[in-house]
Amino acid sequence: MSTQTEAKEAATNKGTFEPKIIAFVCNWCTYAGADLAGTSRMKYLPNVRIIKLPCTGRIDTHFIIKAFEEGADGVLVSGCHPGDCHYTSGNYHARRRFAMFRELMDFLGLEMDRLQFSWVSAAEGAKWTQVVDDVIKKVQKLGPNKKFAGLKHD
Amino acid sequence: MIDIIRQKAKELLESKKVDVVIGYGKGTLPNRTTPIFITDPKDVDKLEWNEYCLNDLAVYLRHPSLKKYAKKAIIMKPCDVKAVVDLLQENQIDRENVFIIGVACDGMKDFESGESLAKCLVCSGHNPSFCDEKIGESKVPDLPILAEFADIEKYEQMTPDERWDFWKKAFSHCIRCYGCRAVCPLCYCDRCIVEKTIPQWISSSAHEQGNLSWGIFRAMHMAGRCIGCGECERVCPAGIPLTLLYKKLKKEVLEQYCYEPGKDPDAEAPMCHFTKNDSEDFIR
Amino acid sequence: MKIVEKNRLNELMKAVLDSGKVLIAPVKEGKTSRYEAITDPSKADLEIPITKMSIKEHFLPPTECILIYEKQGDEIVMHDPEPPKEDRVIFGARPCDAAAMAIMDKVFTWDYQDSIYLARREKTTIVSIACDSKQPSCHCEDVGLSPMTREGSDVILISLDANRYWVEPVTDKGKKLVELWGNKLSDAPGAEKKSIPEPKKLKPEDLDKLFESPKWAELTMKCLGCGVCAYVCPTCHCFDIVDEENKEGGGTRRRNWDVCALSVFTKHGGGHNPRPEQWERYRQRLMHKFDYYPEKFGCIACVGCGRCVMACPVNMDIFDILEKVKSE
Amino acid sequence: MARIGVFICWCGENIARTVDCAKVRDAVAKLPGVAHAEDYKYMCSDPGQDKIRKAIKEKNLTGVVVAACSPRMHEPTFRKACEQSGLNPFLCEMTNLREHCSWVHEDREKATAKAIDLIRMMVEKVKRDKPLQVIKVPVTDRALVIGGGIAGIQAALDIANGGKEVILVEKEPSIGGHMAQLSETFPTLDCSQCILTPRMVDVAQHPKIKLMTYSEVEAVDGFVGNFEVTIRKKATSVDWKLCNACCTCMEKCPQKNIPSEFDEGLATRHAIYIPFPQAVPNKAVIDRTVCTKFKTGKCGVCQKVCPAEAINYEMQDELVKEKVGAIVVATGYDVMPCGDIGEYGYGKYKDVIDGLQFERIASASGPTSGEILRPSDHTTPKSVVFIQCVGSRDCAKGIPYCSKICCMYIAKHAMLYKHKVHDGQAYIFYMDVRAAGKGYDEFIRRAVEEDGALYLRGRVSRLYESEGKLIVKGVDTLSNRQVEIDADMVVLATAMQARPHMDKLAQILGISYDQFNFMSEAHPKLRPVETSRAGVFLAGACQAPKDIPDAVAQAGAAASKVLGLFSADELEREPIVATVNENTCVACLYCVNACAYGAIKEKEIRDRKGNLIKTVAEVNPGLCQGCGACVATCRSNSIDLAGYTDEEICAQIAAI
Repeated sequence: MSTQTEAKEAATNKGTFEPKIIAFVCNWCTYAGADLAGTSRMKYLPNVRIIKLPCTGRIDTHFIIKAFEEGADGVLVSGCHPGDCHYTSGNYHARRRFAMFRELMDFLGLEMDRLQFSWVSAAEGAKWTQVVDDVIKKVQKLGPNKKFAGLKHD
Repeated sequence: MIDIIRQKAKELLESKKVDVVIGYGKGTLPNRTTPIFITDPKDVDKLEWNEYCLNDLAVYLRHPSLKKYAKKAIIMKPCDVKAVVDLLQENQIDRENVFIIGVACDGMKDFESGESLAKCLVCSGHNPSFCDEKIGESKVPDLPILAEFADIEKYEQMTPDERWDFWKKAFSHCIRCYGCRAVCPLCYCDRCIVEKTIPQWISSSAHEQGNLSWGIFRAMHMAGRCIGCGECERVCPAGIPLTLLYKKLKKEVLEQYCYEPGKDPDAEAPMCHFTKNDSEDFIR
Repeated sequence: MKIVEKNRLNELMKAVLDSGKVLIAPVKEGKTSRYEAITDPSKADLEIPITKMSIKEHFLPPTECILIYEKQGDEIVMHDPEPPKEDRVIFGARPCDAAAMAIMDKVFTWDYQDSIYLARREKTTIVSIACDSKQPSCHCEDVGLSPMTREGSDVILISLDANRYWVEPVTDKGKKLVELWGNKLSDAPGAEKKSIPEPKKLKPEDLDKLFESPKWAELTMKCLGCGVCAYVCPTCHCFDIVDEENKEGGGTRRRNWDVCALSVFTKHGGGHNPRPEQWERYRQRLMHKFDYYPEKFGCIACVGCGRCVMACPVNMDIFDILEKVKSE
Repeated sequence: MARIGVFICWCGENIARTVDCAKVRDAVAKLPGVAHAEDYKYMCSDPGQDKIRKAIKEKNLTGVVVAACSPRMHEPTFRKACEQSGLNPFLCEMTNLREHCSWVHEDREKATAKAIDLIRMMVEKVKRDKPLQVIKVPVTDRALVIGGGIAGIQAALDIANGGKEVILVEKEPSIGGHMAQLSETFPTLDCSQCILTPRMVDVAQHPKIKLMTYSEVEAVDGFVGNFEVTIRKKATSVDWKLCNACCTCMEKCPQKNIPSEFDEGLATRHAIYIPFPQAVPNKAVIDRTVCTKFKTGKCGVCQKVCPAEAINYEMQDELVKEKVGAIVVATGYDVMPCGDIGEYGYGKYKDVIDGLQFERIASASGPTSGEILRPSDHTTPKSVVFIQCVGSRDCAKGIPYCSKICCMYIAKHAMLYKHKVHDGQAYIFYMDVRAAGKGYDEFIRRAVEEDGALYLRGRVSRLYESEGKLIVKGVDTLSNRQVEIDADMVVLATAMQARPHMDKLAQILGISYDQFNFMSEAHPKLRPVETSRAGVFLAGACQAPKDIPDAVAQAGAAASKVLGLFSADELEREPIVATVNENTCVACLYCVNACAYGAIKEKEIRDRKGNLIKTVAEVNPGLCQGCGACVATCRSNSIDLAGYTDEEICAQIAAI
């Protein structure tokens, strides 16, 4: 890990830092939205790695901690707009969990630009590309996730 | 006051209304009180009440070693009662099996230093509300609930980096004794997630990463539930200011969902309910 | 005989630092206090009657790597972690803390020589300061020690009067350190060496008969099983071993503090737990200290520092309980 | 030990152009647990699938990752292929290299690296995937149709004629809906009632149809194939077994000036009434909100005069539970109240009416028996102005969408008017004429060319009364002139909107709805009849504005979906469901609140003697839809979701 981070830092200094972003997306809206971006041949930066879940309601906030611990430089969580949830209320439950989690992480001192939540519907391929590009650019500005990587664990 | 408490305990035991009275007794150190369990009316004089009754006895309502007593009476400070309310709300105890003796409280003191507990200086309820028997009356004026949150502002003012360094250092001393979990009246899981191995959510080693991870996990589980008894912080040998974290979330839950834990057992718990217009300005 | 002015202790610590050694001393921090490596002597707080955490963590850390393994192709290659290099001086330990290390040495050397532990002991010089006041929770005399026990100390400082300590090297390591201090210590032929009450030799009693006592359950009913008693205890040395894998398929094998009073301590993979009840677990801890350990090593595994009594959230008092169990 | 096979598809050029498939293959071949890796031009083709089938057999694979297009496209295809060679289909997962990689990135090197990452993550998941068995649930082959308009009637008849029982629920006393109110229908000008009423009678007489009018759906429990619906039968205050529609009660009822819903307020009815002569069932009901007996306790005339002694004031609402396997929603539409749009003076001037009111005036069964007379003074209007898009396509005052039918029915109105008032003139203000549909444009042309309807392209700015005339000021944007018309009557083509409280019904049904409270279909193109909830289908204008042929067509489609569903005795469901670890569950029941389907209940575990050991939460796999909300809500981490377990997801995360 530590060597990994050093490499990353060297890269940032050279301005060639390629952050790793993990995106937790719901199957029905955002995953489909990302599909639409593809079928419409829209272009966005390649630093994002999608993990598909049935619903944002399934997303345990500790997935996000895991992602950071495993070396993600940023995390994007995206699902259906309120009212559109395939499971009617999954995203409402998630929304509260995310709100509290975000407050907590902010209070702990994590840079909030590393953690983006969004609603992207199956029809919003364009929005998907914008959200992804923005997160990546913000994280590129911040550089590698020093805070989590800097936590001793061996 | 203590006589009324003892009298009530005697009554309850003699009338077989309860099988045990959970209360405070004399400890083995100066000023120290200790939890005691009275089952024989003759022993009620062992019960004590003074400004050093620190423990939140609610933790014993679900404690395995007291399972054998179906009906329990419990002596509680007004703030402790909130834990019972949470337990009721979370389906952990039956109302009819608990007799709450709420005792008015002017504030408690640390038995080592003799100083008032921080939580008592910002107390918003010196007299018991939710209980079966009220004892005594406190003349100490109640503060508004917001007074509790005064001390987190300082940290909210810090820069993220300062906050990170603060917490990193604080948790770096954690030895993962899980004392915080053991004394918490609301940590009642039979198998804590930290003991889960598939997947292993949290490293069991006491290194910075595992420690912070544990801190975050527990804070999330306390969101909308922690009643601020402060037992976790009192027991922590590493002196981690845990209540700060939980208080921050308590404040957010109050501000965003107008919910205060430990008030009403029939209230909708904020982390498993929602309203369609919950704030989401952080979501794009 | 050597003595030192009480107001010159910082100089002794500075000398340690100047000699390139790591200096570890009692430090107060918020609600807790512990022995911590410091680079500025003024950080040390030698007035703390007894720190919340013991010096144990500097010999048996809460977590430490005991083995490193990596994947090389299809092979798994293993190697030991770096042994500790630097010399360390723990300055201002309480005699009971030092005595605890003497007790711990037995368990880490009786059959398997625990190289990592021993290396740390080897490279560490313990300078203890005898207590001249007694805390309500102090029990050293009850376990056959005294406020000036030399057991486990390399150097001991004993208060002569309001402004002087008597400096007594106990071991060769200690002598070397005293030499290092050289002229910071002064000769005071006039000073009368304080007579040190010899600790009453306490011969371990046989507590086996207590095992079946019905009192255990009743006396320990309030125990929440948090295990804090053992974590702050200078002689509790149970540990758990876990492997932490990394992405590359290698990882580290770690030794983590564990406590016999925790419910998961004896829990088997299959779910069976030979000590299902908390009172059985508490009994185990108490008996281990006062019965099994003496039986095996000839000494009680308790130095009476009283940390467990102070730290216990529900005031479980091991000495009180021992008395009550015996008193039948 | 896992033996995973990875199959990388070029998708012709689609993936191979930006992702170096050979390089990906060589990289993933080295991953721990990967026993086979190959790439091919078209994995989904038969030879492609053969490669998978062959590899599974030859290398005895324990899991398969197909790195190709979106799982939406071909997951079923590849899972089937795996099943054919004996691998549990749920041990086959797809990595989306096309939509999520090759199509959205240009840098070949980076895209290739990403592809390898994505596959590595999925390999780690598949390693931990468990074989799952599809869930089979029994089907109650009995359908519920909500709404007795033409769509509901059609759906009910089609299902019943298919041999399955149907319960048809209508909230009004009679079925028929809006179609029963219409005069003639476009584009054929055949009489609406003449084609509708026989169908209504068929419904009433069909042995397989249970008709429940004056009733409303109150609750829906259960899941596809196994719904239990609670229906409120509102108290009619008339025993329908006895009532023979002799109408004596109405002749005698003192409350005689209630505006008739059926006649859109152009005529009156009594407190006890039959909505219209051809009503089905043809039975009387008492409108308790206006009945003197119910308001003051005095009166009771109808009871005295009823020869059949059918009147029963004590009658109570009745809640009946019915088990059904599928539900068709056909609750129809309303016209937008156009009082809100001031400039047209609706409600202010008696002779400004809306489309449905004109239908009643032009209808043989209407208040004027089909003679065109204006409401104010019952004289024949010599000039009538029709205004289209009243509320429709009007973001400012109305709704943005097009109500679809107005262009056609306004043309129809103009024709009917001309046919009945030969010397009259019809003026039509329009924005666009939208006449897409079989015979529709010809119909418009007829209105213009044969019946001389005068079309003015423009909006009406103001409308006021002067000397018994309605002065209509507007603009003709084609000739760019202000126009002013002295009209005797004005007809507003008011927008079509969802019925009130449709959001409530949607919530009861657990289906989604749009911002206008129209019910949402599962997929706008490929699943236009289904909803987000399995077993619930849509028919007619409850989904969006529709004309009769569209509504009937969709009703038939919904019916065929229902019959398809009923054709099997058992349903197969994806086994993506939550399960509770009863050892660790502490029954805080947060999950119960998190579950949108009422799938989780408290369960008591007792020993043989019946002593309570503990209570836990229990998931009903039949009800569980697999969203996983309970899993993330569970603090003790005692619930997990098959197909998306914590272990599987954490493994994916760790593989980045």
